[in-house]
Amino acid sequence: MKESIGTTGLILNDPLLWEKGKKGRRGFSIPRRDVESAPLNQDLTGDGPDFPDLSEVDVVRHYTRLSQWNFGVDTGMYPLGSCTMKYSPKTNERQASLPGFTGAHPLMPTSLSQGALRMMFELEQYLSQITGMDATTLQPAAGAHGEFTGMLLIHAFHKKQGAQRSKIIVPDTAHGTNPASAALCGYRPVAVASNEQGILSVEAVDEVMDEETAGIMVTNPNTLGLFEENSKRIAEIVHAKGGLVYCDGANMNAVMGIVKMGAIGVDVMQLNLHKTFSTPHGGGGPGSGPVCVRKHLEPFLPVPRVKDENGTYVLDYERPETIGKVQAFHGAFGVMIKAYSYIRRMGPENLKKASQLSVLNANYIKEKLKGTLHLPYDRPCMHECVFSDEYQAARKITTLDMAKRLMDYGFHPPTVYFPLVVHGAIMVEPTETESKEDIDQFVEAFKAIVNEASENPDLLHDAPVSCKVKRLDETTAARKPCLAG
Amino acid sequence: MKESIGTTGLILNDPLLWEKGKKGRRGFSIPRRDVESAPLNQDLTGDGPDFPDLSEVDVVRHYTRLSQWNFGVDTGMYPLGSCTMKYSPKTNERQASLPGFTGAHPLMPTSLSQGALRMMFELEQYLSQITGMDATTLQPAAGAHGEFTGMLLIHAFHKKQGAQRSKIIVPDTAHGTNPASAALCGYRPVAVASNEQGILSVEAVDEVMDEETAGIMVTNPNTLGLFEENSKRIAEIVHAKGGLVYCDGANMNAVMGIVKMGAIGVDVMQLNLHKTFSTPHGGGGPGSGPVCVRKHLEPFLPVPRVKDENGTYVLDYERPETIGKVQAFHGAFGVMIKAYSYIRRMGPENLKKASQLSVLNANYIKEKLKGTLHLPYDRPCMHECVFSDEYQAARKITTLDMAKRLMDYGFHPPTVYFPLVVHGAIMVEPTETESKEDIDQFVEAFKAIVNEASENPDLLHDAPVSCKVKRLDETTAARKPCLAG
Amino acid sequence: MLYLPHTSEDIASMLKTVGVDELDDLFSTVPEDCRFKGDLNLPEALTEWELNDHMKALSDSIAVSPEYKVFMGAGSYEHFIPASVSYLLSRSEFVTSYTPYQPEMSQGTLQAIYEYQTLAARLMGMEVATASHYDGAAALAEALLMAVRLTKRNRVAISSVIHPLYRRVVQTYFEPTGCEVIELPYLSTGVTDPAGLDAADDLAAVAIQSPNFFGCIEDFQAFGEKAHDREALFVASFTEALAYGILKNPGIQGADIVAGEGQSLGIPRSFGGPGLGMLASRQKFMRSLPGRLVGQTKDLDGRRGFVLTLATREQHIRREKATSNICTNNSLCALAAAMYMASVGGTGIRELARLNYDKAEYLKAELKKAGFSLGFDSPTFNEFVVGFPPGFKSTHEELLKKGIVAGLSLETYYPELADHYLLCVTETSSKEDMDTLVREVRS
Amino acid sequence: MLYLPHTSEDIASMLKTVGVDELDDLFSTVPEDCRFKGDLNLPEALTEWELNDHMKALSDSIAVSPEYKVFMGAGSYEHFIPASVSYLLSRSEFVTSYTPYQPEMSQGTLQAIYEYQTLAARLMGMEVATASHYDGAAALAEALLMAVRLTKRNRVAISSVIHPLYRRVVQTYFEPTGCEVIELPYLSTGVTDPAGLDAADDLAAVAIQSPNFFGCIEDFQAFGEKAHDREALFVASFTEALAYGILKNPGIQGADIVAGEGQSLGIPRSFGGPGLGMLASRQKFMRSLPGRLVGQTKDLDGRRGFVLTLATREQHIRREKATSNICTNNSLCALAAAMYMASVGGTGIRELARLNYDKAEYLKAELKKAGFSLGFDSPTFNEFVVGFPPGFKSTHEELLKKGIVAGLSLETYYPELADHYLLCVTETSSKEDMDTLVREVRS
Ligand SMILES: Cc1ncc(COP(=O)(O)O)c(C=O)c1O
Ligand SMILES: Cc1ncc(COP(=O)(O)O)c(C=O)c1O
Repeated sequence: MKESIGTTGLILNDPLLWEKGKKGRRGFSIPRRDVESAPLNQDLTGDGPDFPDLSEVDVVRHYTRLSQWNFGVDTGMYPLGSCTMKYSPKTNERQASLPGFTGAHPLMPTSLSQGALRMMFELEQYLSQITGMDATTLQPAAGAHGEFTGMLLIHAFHKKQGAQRSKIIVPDTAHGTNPASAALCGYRPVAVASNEQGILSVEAVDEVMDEETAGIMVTNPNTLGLFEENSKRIAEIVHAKGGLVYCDGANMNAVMGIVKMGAIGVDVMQLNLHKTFSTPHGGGGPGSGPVCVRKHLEPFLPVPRVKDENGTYVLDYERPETIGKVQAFHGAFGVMIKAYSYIRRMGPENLKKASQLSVLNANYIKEKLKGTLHLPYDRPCMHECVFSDEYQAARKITTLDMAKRLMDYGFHPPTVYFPLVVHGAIMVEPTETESKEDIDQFVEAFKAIVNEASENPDLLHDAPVSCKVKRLDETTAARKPCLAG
Repeated sequence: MKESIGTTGLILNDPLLWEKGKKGRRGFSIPRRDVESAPLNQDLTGDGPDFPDLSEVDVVRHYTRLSQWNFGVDTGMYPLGSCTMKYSPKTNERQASLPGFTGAHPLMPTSLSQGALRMMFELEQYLSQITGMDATTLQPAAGAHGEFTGMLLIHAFHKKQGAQRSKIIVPDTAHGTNPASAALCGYRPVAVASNEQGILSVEAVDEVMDEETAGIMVTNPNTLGLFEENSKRIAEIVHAKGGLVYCDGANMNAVMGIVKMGAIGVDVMQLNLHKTFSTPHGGGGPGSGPVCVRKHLEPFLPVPRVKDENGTYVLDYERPETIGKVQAFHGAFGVMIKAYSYIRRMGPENLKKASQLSVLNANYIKEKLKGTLHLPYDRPCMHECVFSDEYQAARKITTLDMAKRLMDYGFHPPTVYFPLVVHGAIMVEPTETESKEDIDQFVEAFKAIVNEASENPDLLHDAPVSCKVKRLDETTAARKPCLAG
Repeated sequence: MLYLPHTSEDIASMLKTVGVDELDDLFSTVPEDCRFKGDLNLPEALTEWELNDHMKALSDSIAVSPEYKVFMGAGSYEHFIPASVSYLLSRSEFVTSYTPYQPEMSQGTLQAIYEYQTLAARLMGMEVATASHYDGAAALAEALLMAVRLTKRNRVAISSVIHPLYRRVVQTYFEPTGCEVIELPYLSTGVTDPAGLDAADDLAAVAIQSPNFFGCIEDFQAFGEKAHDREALFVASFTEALAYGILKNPGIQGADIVAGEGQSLGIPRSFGGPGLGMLASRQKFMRSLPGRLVGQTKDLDGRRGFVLTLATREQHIRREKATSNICTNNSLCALAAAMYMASVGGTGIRELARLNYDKAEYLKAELKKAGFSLGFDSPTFNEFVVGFPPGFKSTHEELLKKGIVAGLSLETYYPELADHYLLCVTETSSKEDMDTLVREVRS
Repeated sequence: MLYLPHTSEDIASMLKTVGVDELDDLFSTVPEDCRFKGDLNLPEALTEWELNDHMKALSDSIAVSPEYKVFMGAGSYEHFIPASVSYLLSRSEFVTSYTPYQPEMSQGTLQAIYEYQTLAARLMGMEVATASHYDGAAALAEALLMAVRLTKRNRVAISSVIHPLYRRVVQTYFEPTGCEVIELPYLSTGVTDPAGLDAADDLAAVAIQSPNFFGCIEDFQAFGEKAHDREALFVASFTEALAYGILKNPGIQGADIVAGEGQSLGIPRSFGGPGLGMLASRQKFMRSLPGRLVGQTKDLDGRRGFVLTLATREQHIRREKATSNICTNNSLCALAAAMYMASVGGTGIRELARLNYDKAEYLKAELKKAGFSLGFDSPTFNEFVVGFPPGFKSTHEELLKKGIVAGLSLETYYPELADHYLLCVTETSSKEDMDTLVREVRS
């Protein structure tokens, strides 16, 4: 292969903040004092926090250096499965930084916040349209928060039906947040195994579904990157027993304009704006996890609801059946702006195209690497494909070794060891914003690494060697936690 | 010494722009076409430039990666002598990006550009005040451009006096731009040597000054970082013979609020806003080189002049004696905003403090390193100090070797081999924005390098080893120039 | 399309590799009856320039300072944010990275969050702070659930002068758990009535906010002791993190868990989100904390490095047995807060907090002079309640037209407090603005 | 102070090391009679927040789009700049670095400028482009001086429809050189009169701008041939770089040297500067070029790398014998142009240029329909001259009040063209804006 894109260069160390600085320095311009100091009861006051004093240049250099120890989508390919690390258009950032948006107070009279409310109202409509659902709330802060909100809606629904239910069906391929969100809402998750094709069988669900079961949580496409082909039949079964169907929509990037979840039996679902709708991940957040529902769940949505009263937007708190609130204010407004901008820039055709290309990229990688890596489910995939380290295991090379070695080649590793149903899983989600050349380079790199695995396994065991640090001791970190300096 | 701050980390290679991309890609949103295409004579049209087609993500990754191959003041200490690499406050950038400033058209009716004109008017006043001169033009684009403008003013002055002059005195310590600027204006630079103290002697100037000589160009403080102690006497001599005194004010950072050039015989001088007034260097520019003059040269200043007509600002083109224009419009307005912001944030006390601390930092380094490195002029210095490689020469270690090795320690090297009067010069200008800790680290690093020079000289000959590339072959580059791909 | 790099040749050759003819054929595993045949009913694509105009129009329609003088806090505070913080926060290595699952490639985020945890813990006076939560309200709810887990009791008492919207979130989180949430009434002085606790027994936690929703400073110490007498955990909450720049922090007053909102620390208000849920606890409760934690460790060469740790608390390992379902948090907001705290510094935050206090006291005094009565007489930080004469509502609306927002009406949240308004003053309100406000409300 | 990191302890201990007692003592080498004793008479320091307010007020007082519809170019053009370019250009590794004297540490700037040189050369159709100059006018002046050096002749002929301010700069640069600058008159068609050259002999260079100041497209080819017949160098100039996205470039039309302004390529107008002086020549003149050049080379390991090269032309080596005095150039503007050219791409720049042309043609046609006469009938790109009825000046002023700038009055520059205005239309002017303009000027 041609020269690896991964190499090394000069970067600078920087100590911890409190190992820098000197008392009396300033990195902040203290506003002019135009009032006198007022008496303040000393019993109420403390010493103030023990923060270091730094100059602006200290702070700027510190974070400039730290940033150079990081890798982002803007640096290179980041095929982290299930995370949809697509490129975030820079125009999103520009829009989100407009003074009216950043300065808006959430409790201002609605007459003074029309632009904000209109954006939210329209975004709700777009998301309902894309999912084929009837109504959307933007309040949840992330995917898991959306799941929890969805569980609360289901809970409220059954409560209204008069009989609360105790269980919820969750496939073994589900993301950890699914059972956790269900549990947070008091439900006991009942695991069902996916079949040899990696999807849910009608029978498996039929077996466990009963009147004690509030419903099912299906991730579709699922975490093996496969479409749940039986979802419609499964929904019928669940509905027949009075249950509801929750769809984890974190993987919606595969099927925009191709599948409307509302049309295949889904009653409630969340979207991850920080995945499908290009809002950047910010090193772990903030995200936004809107929840879309069918009519029968709309009365339970969190308050306030944005309403259009012939041209003026108002906030409606008077919703007797609402579950209440899951965040203090309206949700991650700053994130919504970016998703809204993305949808407006893309338009309907490009959103569908994005899904098609994300699926094309994943299938292309699947075909290119399937000889090199073991492919547990050799079927057409959606937006991601899952390999395993089975071929390499013999040589004591693990998924982790290959992942770490990828760093030296200049790529962020895929998601590893998830989903749990695949031993040593390597979950690759390229997203549509990776070009063929970038993907070809990734494939070449992976092949080169698999060669190294047989010819020079230590290259993998010692990897990464290019990063600022070598492999880190996570065991000690957990055994003797040092969580603050 | 404790761990060097220089280390290595993962960075990514990236090919040349035209080695990337594919025809048909887009990194630019083509505006909607709301008019029909009009006929266009094919004889006038060409094929259009052979540019690559790239997507936005291609472009973003390209420049994100390139940026990581670079080192700036925000990365670390950049003690490049004579360049005043001080930290540029981030608020400067914020102000310069305000829509009214970035969007302003230079030929708009003045009534619609009041804010821009006011800023320029006030900045001219501030600079006149700081230099002790009577009037300032902001039009020159950089220091050298300011020197040239100054030469033109002197030329116009003598022309008006009725007798043109052919020579100009330029000390051997002068920056290369000085003789070049003089020559560009048709003057023959007459070099005078600085004395054993590194400054101009009254005698030396007295000897060469005559009625054929238009004046003298003095850099004060000079490029050895020394104050020209005889400048006042020298000015008298030059004036006595009808000459004018030009001061290269590139080193004004040493004496703000301490010396007013107008009071020590200077008739005309330039300032480098991109040095003294904290505007960033942008990898080589843009800069801004305002020229400040005494009353007798004001009539010759470039047009237009900004005037305050009781509260409204106007542009005056009617200046019969003007030299004309040195740039099409008003100069580097975008740079001026940053200098203006800096002066307003600093205020008079902090500007003086900045000069004092820049001199303190330089003298501190001089004292700390003078045992380690040869110090040709062991006298109190101003904002910078000049060492040489004399002590190391014996071991075949050159200034260049030490400079390159500094990179591995995480520092940008000082200016090397300038000024020419010092063989193997190492010219260190820390500026006031470096803290004592940073300077101490720099000193330690230099000492460690000098140790390596005796114990393991190859570490220096092979340096740098941490950067993306090793030492580059500059000879071949010049012998077989490849200036475009 | 700028964000879709594939040329038609790319697509053709990739389809060939995959072995299908058309993009549609990629979806063969999607049953016919699951396929959506129509076109999405969405507005057609805008150019970047049309979007700029559209968004500018939306943004311009929103009332913000400096055009508007907004004397309203109530959980969302206007504070100055240095240009340096905004710039640094925009660096794409921070913005476009994911949760740092691969530490060797994410040391920037990891060290920065470790530093955030440390500064946050110091601000709250606690031993351990998490990497961030969604917002202050969600953090409070999670803190109370944590207390329920720790004490195995299922009743919590929360002050009625905790932010009403926070209480609403707590109610929502608790609804399905079967746990009981009792509310402690407030006294005429504007602080929580300790007597409210006397009856209550078998409590998992007692939650108090200070400064409370009325801006009044509560006696954490006293409530902490009362809670501990009942073997309940004491949960301290806050909406204005800057207050602890000068006030006693929750930790030294006996808090077991602290949960609040960090928006004041360098995060723009942006219509209420994203904010920063801050959550901290005593060391001994560390392993029961919900959410991510960054810990210090060493690499193979013994160099200091940082990793996500104690993952066994989390959903991706423990699934339904996890301490929380949280995965994505508000990392970039925590980073902003760290940058802000580093910029303000220990000396600066005291000065800044004091300035907030002094300005609020100034407005209080001026309003009193002008003949208005304060709703409560307990000491406050930068927010306080004013009791305006009946019918002030119309004046309030008049002022809106003049670009002045004279606080938040409390009637919606506390019907008994008709004509009472919650006013906020930060370092961003000048004396001049305050004098104008007083002049205007007087007339 | 934020930008002065020294604490008083730092200062004390450093003074000790230096061996003086006070900061003032550091200036012992400054003679008493050179010392300034007073305080600088400057406004007192503003806080960052006061500065924000102050600068916003200044900025708000300036008339810009979208509030104003500015149909004015004349060397400063409004073009859309992608958010991606603005972001990338703000990265501090680019912004806060110096001229890349130390290549190993500056490969980012160096490769980027090498790429700029390449794309710039391709745009102009030349073999070598410099790393940048101050602005188009200074670049033109340097180009003519270069021609004088190369030909050892001291007369240059420049078109009278080269931008008047550029000619002014050329005059200024030439004043002390003793070289003669003759101006070529223009024809009633709006282009330069070739006949003007017949008399002129012993010319170092002939300089023509296309599109010229009237927006008219000149016949470079013809002037190139005429220049070469006289063994003079042909210098092509431009103010609107975007034109070559669709028009024949100067290179294929025989230019020896090309000098112009690159502001259109992703650089905001910012009241006329900083702009981008673009300068290019044939390979054979390479060593006579003024200004910096980046060249490709290899490192010790044979890897490709870039360095500043041919420094022997420059002042820091050659001093008074240098090809120019330039040192600091407009590097960051060249970087912006490179990012812009890379973003627009080969396909895009053709489309974009065509759109500029078509929109200008639309406005032309509408104005004709409305009964106005065009000043000249030569083909144009995105600027053209309109002859308005006498007394249009007052209408023009009326329109300013309505936020419409109906072009630039030519009378100041060409007294014979009273009531003639130079109008400009780029991709930023919508049909709607143009229709409004026509409606308004008609009434
Ligand atoms: C399939 C799936 N579901 C749910 C989630 C949780 O989303 P979030 O991290 O936004 O809470 C994720 C995120 O990793 C996911 O991949
Ligand atoms: C002493 C001195 N004079 C003049 C100059 C030229 O200034 P500029 O690079 O802005 O043209 C410099 C810049 O290096 C300098 O150091």
